Amino acid sequence: MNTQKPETKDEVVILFAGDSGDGIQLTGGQFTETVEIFGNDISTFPNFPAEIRAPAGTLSGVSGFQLKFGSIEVFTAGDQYDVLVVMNAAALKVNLQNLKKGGIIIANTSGFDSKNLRNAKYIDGENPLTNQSLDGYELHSIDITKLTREALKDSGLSVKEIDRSKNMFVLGFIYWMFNQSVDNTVKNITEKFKNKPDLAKSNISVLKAGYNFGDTSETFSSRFKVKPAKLPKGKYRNISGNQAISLGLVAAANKSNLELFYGSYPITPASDILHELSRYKNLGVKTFQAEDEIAAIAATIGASFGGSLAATASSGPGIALKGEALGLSVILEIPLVIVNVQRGGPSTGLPTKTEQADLWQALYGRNGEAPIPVLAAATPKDCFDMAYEACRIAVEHMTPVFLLSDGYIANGAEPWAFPKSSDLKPIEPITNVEGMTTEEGQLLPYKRNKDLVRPWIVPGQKGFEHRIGGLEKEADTGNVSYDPLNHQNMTKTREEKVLKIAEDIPEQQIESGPDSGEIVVVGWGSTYGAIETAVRELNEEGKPVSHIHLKYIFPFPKNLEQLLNGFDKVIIPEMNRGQLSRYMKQELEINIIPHSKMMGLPYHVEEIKQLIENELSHAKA
Amino acid sequence: MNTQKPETKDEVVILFAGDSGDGIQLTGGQFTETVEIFGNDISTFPNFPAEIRAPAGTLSGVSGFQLKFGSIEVFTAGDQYDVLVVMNAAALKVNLQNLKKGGIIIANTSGFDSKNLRNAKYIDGENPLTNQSLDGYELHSIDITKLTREALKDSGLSVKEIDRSKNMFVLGFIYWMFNQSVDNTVKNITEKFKNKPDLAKSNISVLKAGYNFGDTSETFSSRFKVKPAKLPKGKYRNISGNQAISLGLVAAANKSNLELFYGSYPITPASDILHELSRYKNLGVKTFQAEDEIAAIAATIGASFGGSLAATASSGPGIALKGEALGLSVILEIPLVIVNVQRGGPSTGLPTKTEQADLWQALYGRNGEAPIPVLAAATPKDCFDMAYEACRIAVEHMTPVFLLSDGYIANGAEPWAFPKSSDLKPIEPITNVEGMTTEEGQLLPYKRNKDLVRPWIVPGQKGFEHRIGGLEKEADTGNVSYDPLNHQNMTKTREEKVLKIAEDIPEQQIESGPDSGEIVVVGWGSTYGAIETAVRELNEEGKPVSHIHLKYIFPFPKNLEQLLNGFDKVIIPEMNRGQLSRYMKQELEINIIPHSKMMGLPYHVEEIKQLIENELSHAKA
Amino acid sequence: MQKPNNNGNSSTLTPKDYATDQEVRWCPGCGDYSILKQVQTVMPQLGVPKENTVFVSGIGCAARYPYYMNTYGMHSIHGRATAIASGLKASNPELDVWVITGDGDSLAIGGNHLIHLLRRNIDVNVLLFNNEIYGLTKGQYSPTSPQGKVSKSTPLGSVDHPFNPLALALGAEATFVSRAIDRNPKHLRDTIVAAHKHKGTSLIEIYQNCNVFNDLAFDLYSNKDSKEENAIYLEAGKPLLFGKDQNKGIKLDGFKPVIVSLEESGNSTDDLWVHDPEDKIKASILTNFFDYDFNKGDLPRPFGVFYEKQRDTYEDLMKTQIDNAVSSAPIELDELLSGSNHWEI
Amino acid sequence: MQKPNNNGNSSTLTPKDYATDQEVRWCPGCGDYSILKQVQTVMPQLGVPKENTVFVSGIGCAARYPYYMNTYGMHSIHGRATAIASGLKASNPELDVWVITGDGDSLAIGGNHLIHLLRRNIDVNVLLFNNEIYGLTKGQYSPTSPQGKVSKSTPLGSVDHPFNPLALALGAEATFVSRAIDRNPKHLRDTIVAAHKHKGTSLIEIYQNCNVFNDLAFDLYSNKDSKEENAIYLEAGKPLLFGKDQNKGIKLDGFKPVIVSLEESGNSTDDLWVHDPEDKIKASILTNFFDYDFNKGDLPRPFGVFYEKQRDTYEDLMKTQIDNAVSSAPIELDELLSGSNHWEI
Ligand SMILES: Cc1ncc(C[n+]2csc(CCOP(=O)(O)OP(=O)(O)O)c2C)c(N)n1
Ligand SMILES: Cc1ncc(C[n+]2csc(CCOP(=O)(O)OP(=O)(O)O)c2C)c(N)n1
Ligand code: SF4
Ligand code: SF4
Ligand SMILES: [Mg+2]
Ligand SMILES: [Mg+2]
Repeated sequence: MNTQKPETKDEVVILFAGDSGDGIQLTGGQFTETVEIFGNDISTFPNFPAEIRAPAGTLSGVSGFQLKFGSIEVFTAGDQYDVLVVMNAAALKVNLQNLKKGGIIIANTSGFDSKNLRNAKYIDGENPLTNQSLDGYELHSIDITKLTREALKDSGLSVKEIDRSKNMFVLGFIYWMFNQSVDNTVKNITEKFKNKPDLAKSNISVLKAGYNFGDTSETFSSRFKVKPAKLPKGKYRNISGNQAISLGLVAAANKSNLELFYGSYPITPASDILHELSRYKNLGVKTFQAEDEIAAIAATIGASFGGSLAATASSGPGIALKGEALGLSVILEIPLVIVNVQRGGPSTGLPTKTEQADLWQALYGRNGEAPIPVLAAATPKDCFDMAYEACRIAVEHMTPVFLLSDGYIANGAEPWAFPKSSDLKPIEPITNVEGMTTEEGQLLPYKRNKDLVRPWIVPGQKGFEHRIGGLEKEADTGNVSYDPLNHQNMTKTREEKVLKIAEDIPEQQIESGPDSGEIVVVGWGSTYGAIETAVRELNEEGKPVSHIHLKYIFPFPKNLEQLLNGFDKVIIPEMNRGQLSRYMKQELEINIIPHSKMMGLPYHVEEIKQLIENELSHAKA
Repeated sequence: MNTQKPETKDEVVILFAGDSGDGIQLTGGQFTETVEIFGNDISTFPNFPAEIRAPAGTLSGVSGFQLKFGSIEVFTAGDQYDVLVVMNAAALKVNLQNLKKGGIIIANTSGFDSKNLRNAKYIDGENPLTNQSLDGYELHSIDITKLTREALKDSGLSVKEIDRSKNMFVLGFIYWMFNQSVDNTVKNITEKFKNKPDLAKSNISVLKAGYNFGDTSETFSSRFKVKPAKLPKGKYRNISGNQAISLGLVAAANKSNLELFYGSYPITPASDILHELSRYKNLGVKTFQAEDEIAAIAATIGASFGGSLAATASSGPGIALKGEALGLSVILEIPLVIVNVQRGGPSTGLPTKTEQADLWQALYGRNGEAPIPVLAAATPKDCFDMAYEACRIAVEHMTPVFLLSDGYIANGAEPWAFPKSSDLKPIEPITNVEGMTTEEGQLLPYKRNKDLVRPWIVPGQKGFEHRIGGLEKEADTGNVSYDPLNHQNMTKTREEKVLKIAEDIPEQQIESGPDSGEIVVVGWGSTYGAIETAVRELNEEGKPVSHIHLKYIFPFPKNLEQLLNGFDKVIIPEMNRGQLSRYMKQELEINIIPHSKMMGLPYHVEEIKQLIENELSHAKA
Repeated sequence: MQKPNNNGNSSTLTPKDYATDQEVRWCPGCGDYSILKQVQTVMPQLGVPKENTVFVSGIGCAARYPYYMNTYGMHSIHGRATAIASGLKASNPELDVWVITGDGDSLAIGGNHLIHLLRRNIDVNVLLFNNEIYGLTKGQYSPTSPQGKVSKSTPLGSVDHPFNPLALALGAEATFVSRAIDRNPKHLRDTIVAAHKHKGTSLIEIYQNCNVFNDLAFDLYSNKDSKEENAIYLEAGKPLLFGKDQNKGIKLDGFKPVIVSLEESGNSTDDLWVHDPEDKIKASILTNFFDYDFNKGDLPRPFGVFYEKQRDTYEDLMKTQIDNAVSSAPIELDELLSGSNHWEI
Repeated sequence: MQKPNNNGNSSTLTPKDYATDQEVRWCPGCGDYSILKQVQTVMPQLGVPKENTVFVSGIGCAARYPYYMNTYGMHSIHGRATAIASGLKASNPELDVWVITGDGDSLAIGGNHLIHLLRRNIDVNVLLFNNEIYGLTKGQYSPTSPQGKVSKSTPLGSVDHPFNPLALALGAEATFVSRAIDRNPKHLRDTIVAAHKHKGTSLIEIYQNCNVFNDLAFDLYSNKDSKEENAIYLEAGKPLLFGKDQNKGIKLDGFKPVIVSLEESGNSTDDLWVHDPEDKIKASILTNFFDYDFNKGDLPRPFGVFYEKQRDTYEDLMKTQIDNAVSSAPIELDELLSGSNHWEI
């Protein structure tokens, strides 16, 4: 019996890595759930290989699941790992560079046989587990395969089936290491294999074997305990960005009393929204898997005309195809939500990596003057709020609305204090058609309310028959018009309608730091976590800097300019070549210091800190 | 015999207007040719109705052809007409507002019968030709229909056939009025009806009847004579913007020793490029009418990979569809020319009207960081130079290149001192593959020259087999790479490659006015004429302002910033909501005064003058 | 959101009620006028309240159509009317949805959405105005123009082999495939009524004369001197007869259709091919009538319903799936928000 | 610009010469491996210099293919390979152009370009890897998935009626329509050779097993226990035979294909349907084999060349037109620039 006292830590970063076939994502997901229920705050970052299933054991086939969990608020999945779990040599080779100095390695020795070493391109079959090259780390080699087989030798299962459960061994062992209980996972396994009690039994016994192995072996020098985080009281669940977007759409439809119609064509990393929503048929959600992205948005335009809350999502290349139809939705003035879960570009680019380089596309990627509001979600759980907001603005302002997310927050997960439906802001479709006819009885489908919003007159209403279309239309009547002054006015009106949305969104907040001062870091989208952590840490170090995070990019919150004027320098780090920076430059008179990271990876906290400190020291110099 | 002495004028603006069926465009075209050959400088502006053939006599069916010709250099088709020729009541109704005070109206009285008056929505059939409402003008009512019928009563032609030649009567009459000879048109008619001598004869006799009518009737108070313009000596021809683009592409293919492949899907106002190029089969030009705009650009990408000089053209909505494929051409780094003949937007918008609102789309309308050089043509004849330049840059820098034109210059025409082919800049494809392999013999299709340009390795070359694609590629080898640093480098390299084009384009010139001073008007595209005229006129009035016209928008000419810094204020008038203004704001530190006109119509010289004078007086205040 | 209901009835309406106040802006003489008129004429008979009727079009001359129908309507973008109509009908199956499209709109840029609509069998009625030309853009050849067509974009004649729209539709799993012509108003009206009756996507290819850019393209089938010999009208259960006084018929020689003269002895109506719109193979033979090249004159061009088959519609299956899910696993929004695995802090 | 020439010959090449140094990254067990291998195997026999061969693909698992062929190649964007290949071949007809595409790539997003390629009859070879699923995006149903398919995006089963790709191709005026399967390498090789020989667009639908997301979709036709009873191989001029020891045949009862047992007396090979790939109607019946629902078991799935017809290719007609124009109305650039109507000042 190992009686070591667990070491208490504020937060721990752990990476599970192995072949896609090793059940890495499942292991990570289970562990996440367990520590969440225990009360830790978490942030996760699954990292898939580009291929569906690259050959076993190769470098390109390594799948990873990174998790940071802590007793303090956690905003990112962490820059460097405390613990690295590797199922084979390739997983070690790829990930070692980000293991903290002196960090822990847990390695499955049977993943380091000569074939594995060759696949991982270790020269001449040199085995890192035995050649002292890992001396700087705390290495724990375990023959997980063998132990698993042994645990199940009497189970009657085939070797192939047995090997498939070796991830349970790892999971059990890690539970032990972090002082967590196996109970939640036991419960999940039992449920999952309801109809296959044999499989349930064997998986549970391997899980426990792993836990027990930790408990009984004597190899380990440290055992961690991470205390529950001081999250505000409340009910929590785990949620990823794509799930949150899906729920946001469903909630908005529900609160506005509309049917949700979702038209989409699969594309990484947006497809999960389609998968998620297709499971909500029992809430009346209609999902339409279209033949391409153009058909997807066209179908949603039809559905919107038909009175549904209509949404579509894609990623960069698919959004590029929607440009023409977006213009139609602008001139029709109908509600529509377009989600772009961004990935690395240009073209097919880096389809499984994250990036923020489609901001310009959202702002400008159409012919003619076709203004569309642009929102951006900051974290996985924020995706819920922003999807809900996108719907609210679309419906109440009769306009298409862009929502930007990206691969990092779409796949990443965090605990979410989910709202009660009754607490959600009401959404009120503009369906009042009173006063929409002239005294002579002519219908005026483009007559506007004080916000310049026209009514949504859904087919089926007797006496309100009318035609809409992509040609310029006469004010009020909506009839086709080639009149020069009318075109000028309509162009302005469509723009002003969108600008007026600034009256209907929250004022810009400062996330952290003082209200004014020398430096503010302005971010948008998934850089939230890295910036917030960096700014908080610097504030704790007594370096006053602030963090402003934009969720409403077009139009800007009314008070933004004034807020920014309180700072001497505005640092804008983006995972692109400076798109927000340039856009802000054209809108506001401020001193911008752009920073660009184009690596298909999120910012590290350290990078942001460095960036800020550079500017601080410049100031001193 | 009328012996009036012709009045000499510097320039005259004349508008021919009538039903599409009245042969207005033909009449305008003939007149243009004649005055050009005479030596006048001209500028034309055909204005088609939105419908193919709206019902005869209706307001929406009015077709117009506006022409300004002069003995001084002419830059626009003019703001207001000196002479308005109307074939029916609707044509008068629509165009009267732009006739100069005291201007001349020539009206075909049989186009003002009660049906015509009703169609033109004259209240209660009030006839403007007889009700004194035109008292402020010089009105000349002629029963052109009757006179034409009479001229041909012995021709044996049917009434329908006879009526079709009444435009010849008008033309003859106008020749008389402007002291021009009918000879060129007689020659053209003879040629056109080579095989129908009867028709030739009758058309010529009506033409002469028109001329003679002027000569013999005594109604006319004024007869104009416009002296030849002092254009530089040389050989001239008439050319429209779309023709000029076509010729530019053909010339570039010829000079670079490449075959021209043009893939396109028809769309107003770009289709004429397809029509024009499809007539050059005898020069080996391949035109591919694709099933849509995506297929059009895809086919050109294929053709470019296959070693052709490949180009595609469309207008806004069609360009929107090409966004995804444009990204591919950026990452492939292959030569491609994309022409956008802009029209009124958003969506289908005002398809037969002009606008400049697709600049942002050209700069930003793609996913990811996908920089594409953007050029813009200023006048019809400039379309030749800029199309040639677009090809040169595409081929010598291995990049897609955008060329922006618009409906105004695409359909407008002017005299062009066409070049000799031997005077055209050489174009040299980067096909040298020496040094493109490592010592081990590995091919390096993405190895770059000093301008960061990779070679164009066309299939068919033994030993140079390689694969290219839309995924991010490793530097030099072009193999697929997910490496973070490589992505960052490749992104930067693609950007720098485009920025380096600034080294290979002419420095920015000042069109008119002093090199520095209080005010410069910066334009791009088809606003050239209006701005240049306004600036010259103001300079003549002793008000020093300057005109800079951008033909290279991305990247900017190297010296642009420095030039602009010489002025206190930069006025930027655009037929959009300020797209160049905002783009310049993000690039340069200058004091910009944007101005927007969104009426589907070109700027008037007076508007630009007003704009400048407002600023001048502000300065004084 | 207010939902339409189909309980109303339109029997008191007249064709005039379907006209709008917008000036009709096609060229004088254009075949589109007749088609507009025939649709307006049959509308009141269809038993659908006017307010539940929606016309969706793309871009083209034909596509201006919705402006002239006093129903709900959308003049959308080029080629996408079929996709827009798919979303409209799937989201709101109570509506009676019509698509108006041209040969370019539906077979060039919109080809993909058309074939996907057909396979999904969404219950909309597609009126494909085929004038074998791009009218609105002033005369380029289209995917239905015959090879060799001289047009604005093909001064030396086109080199493209054209589509056979009805063959394409059959290949795309269409459940209602038919052809009519602007100049035979009665038959056009009947075909529209039959198409509307069909539950599932119905396609009518309507030969439409563009008298400005492609005049007389279908003259053979509308000119009174030639139409009897060159057009054959299909009726279910009836033998294939045509010609002056119906003096000719079509017989199948194996798979090969042959013209027989009923005036010659030995030939009887009993030997003729009897039209069976449920037979897909025979429908294919019919669609291919203009491919056969006979020594003794070409086969006449068939008009009428080539093929009709009942198959579940997309929107019905979707609705059933949703209804079942709602009743078998009902769930409230709050349950969804909390998920199955939440905890309290 | 240097132009390829086809005088070289490739007889000295071996399949290995067509492999690249890139690691093949499909899932272990994926049907794509076999297809890659068969193509590499036949390449040296085709008589085309390696440097004149180009593989163009869209996006999908299948579409990674060009990286593994040591020829020229382009891995383009989703759905557009057919359009890119069209431009490539039309601009440079000397090249031997192949398109690699999946069922999503060619029939979902790329449906329109595929049918337009087929009607134009540009001489490229299309290998359509049909695994009835979207592999690369991890398992959504595709336009060829059977109705009711449970997939990532259809947890309760899809409601879409699928395309029949070969029927669609016939409807789109294809001139070479065939089917093969990853697990019958010899037949696949033969089909590839036949497709390559055809001048004009040739389409091979290749049933390909996606063992990760749609395992065993075509097991019936590849499993040794079932394949003899469920797959039938077509050979021109030969009767339609299948079953263990070729003991069954297909006969046409009117237009209806019927299975007959040759072991029963009274049935002879002479009565059987003899395969004639030039007969389009018979080809349609063959493509529809999976639509027929017989009481006594379904019809076997046909493999082989369903249909082949000679028709001028787009690029040949284009070239002829240009050659004629060049020789009948030659013109120099300077003449073009000056136009026919210029003047001097
Ligand atoms: C995206 C886009 N591409 C091209 C066009 C130009 N355009 C409008 S209608 C049309 C074709 C019209 O032909 P068809 O569909 O046969 O209709 P018709 O005018 O003959 O009735 C084209 C090419 C457009 N409006 N939008
Ligand atoms: C414009 C665009 N839309 C969507 C995608 C995502 N995507 C890539 S491949 C694919 C479908 C793959 O299916 P299939 O063509 O059958 O190929 P397979 O992977 O099954 O071989 C999709 C939807 C994309 N890359 N680009
Ligand atoms: S161009 Fe042709 S199709 Fe269009 S309205 Fe005129 S006649 Fe009709
Ligand atoms: S996902 Fe399927 S199709 Fe794709 S590589 Fe894997 S097995 Fe093959
Ligand atoms: Mg047409
Ligand atoms: Mg597939």
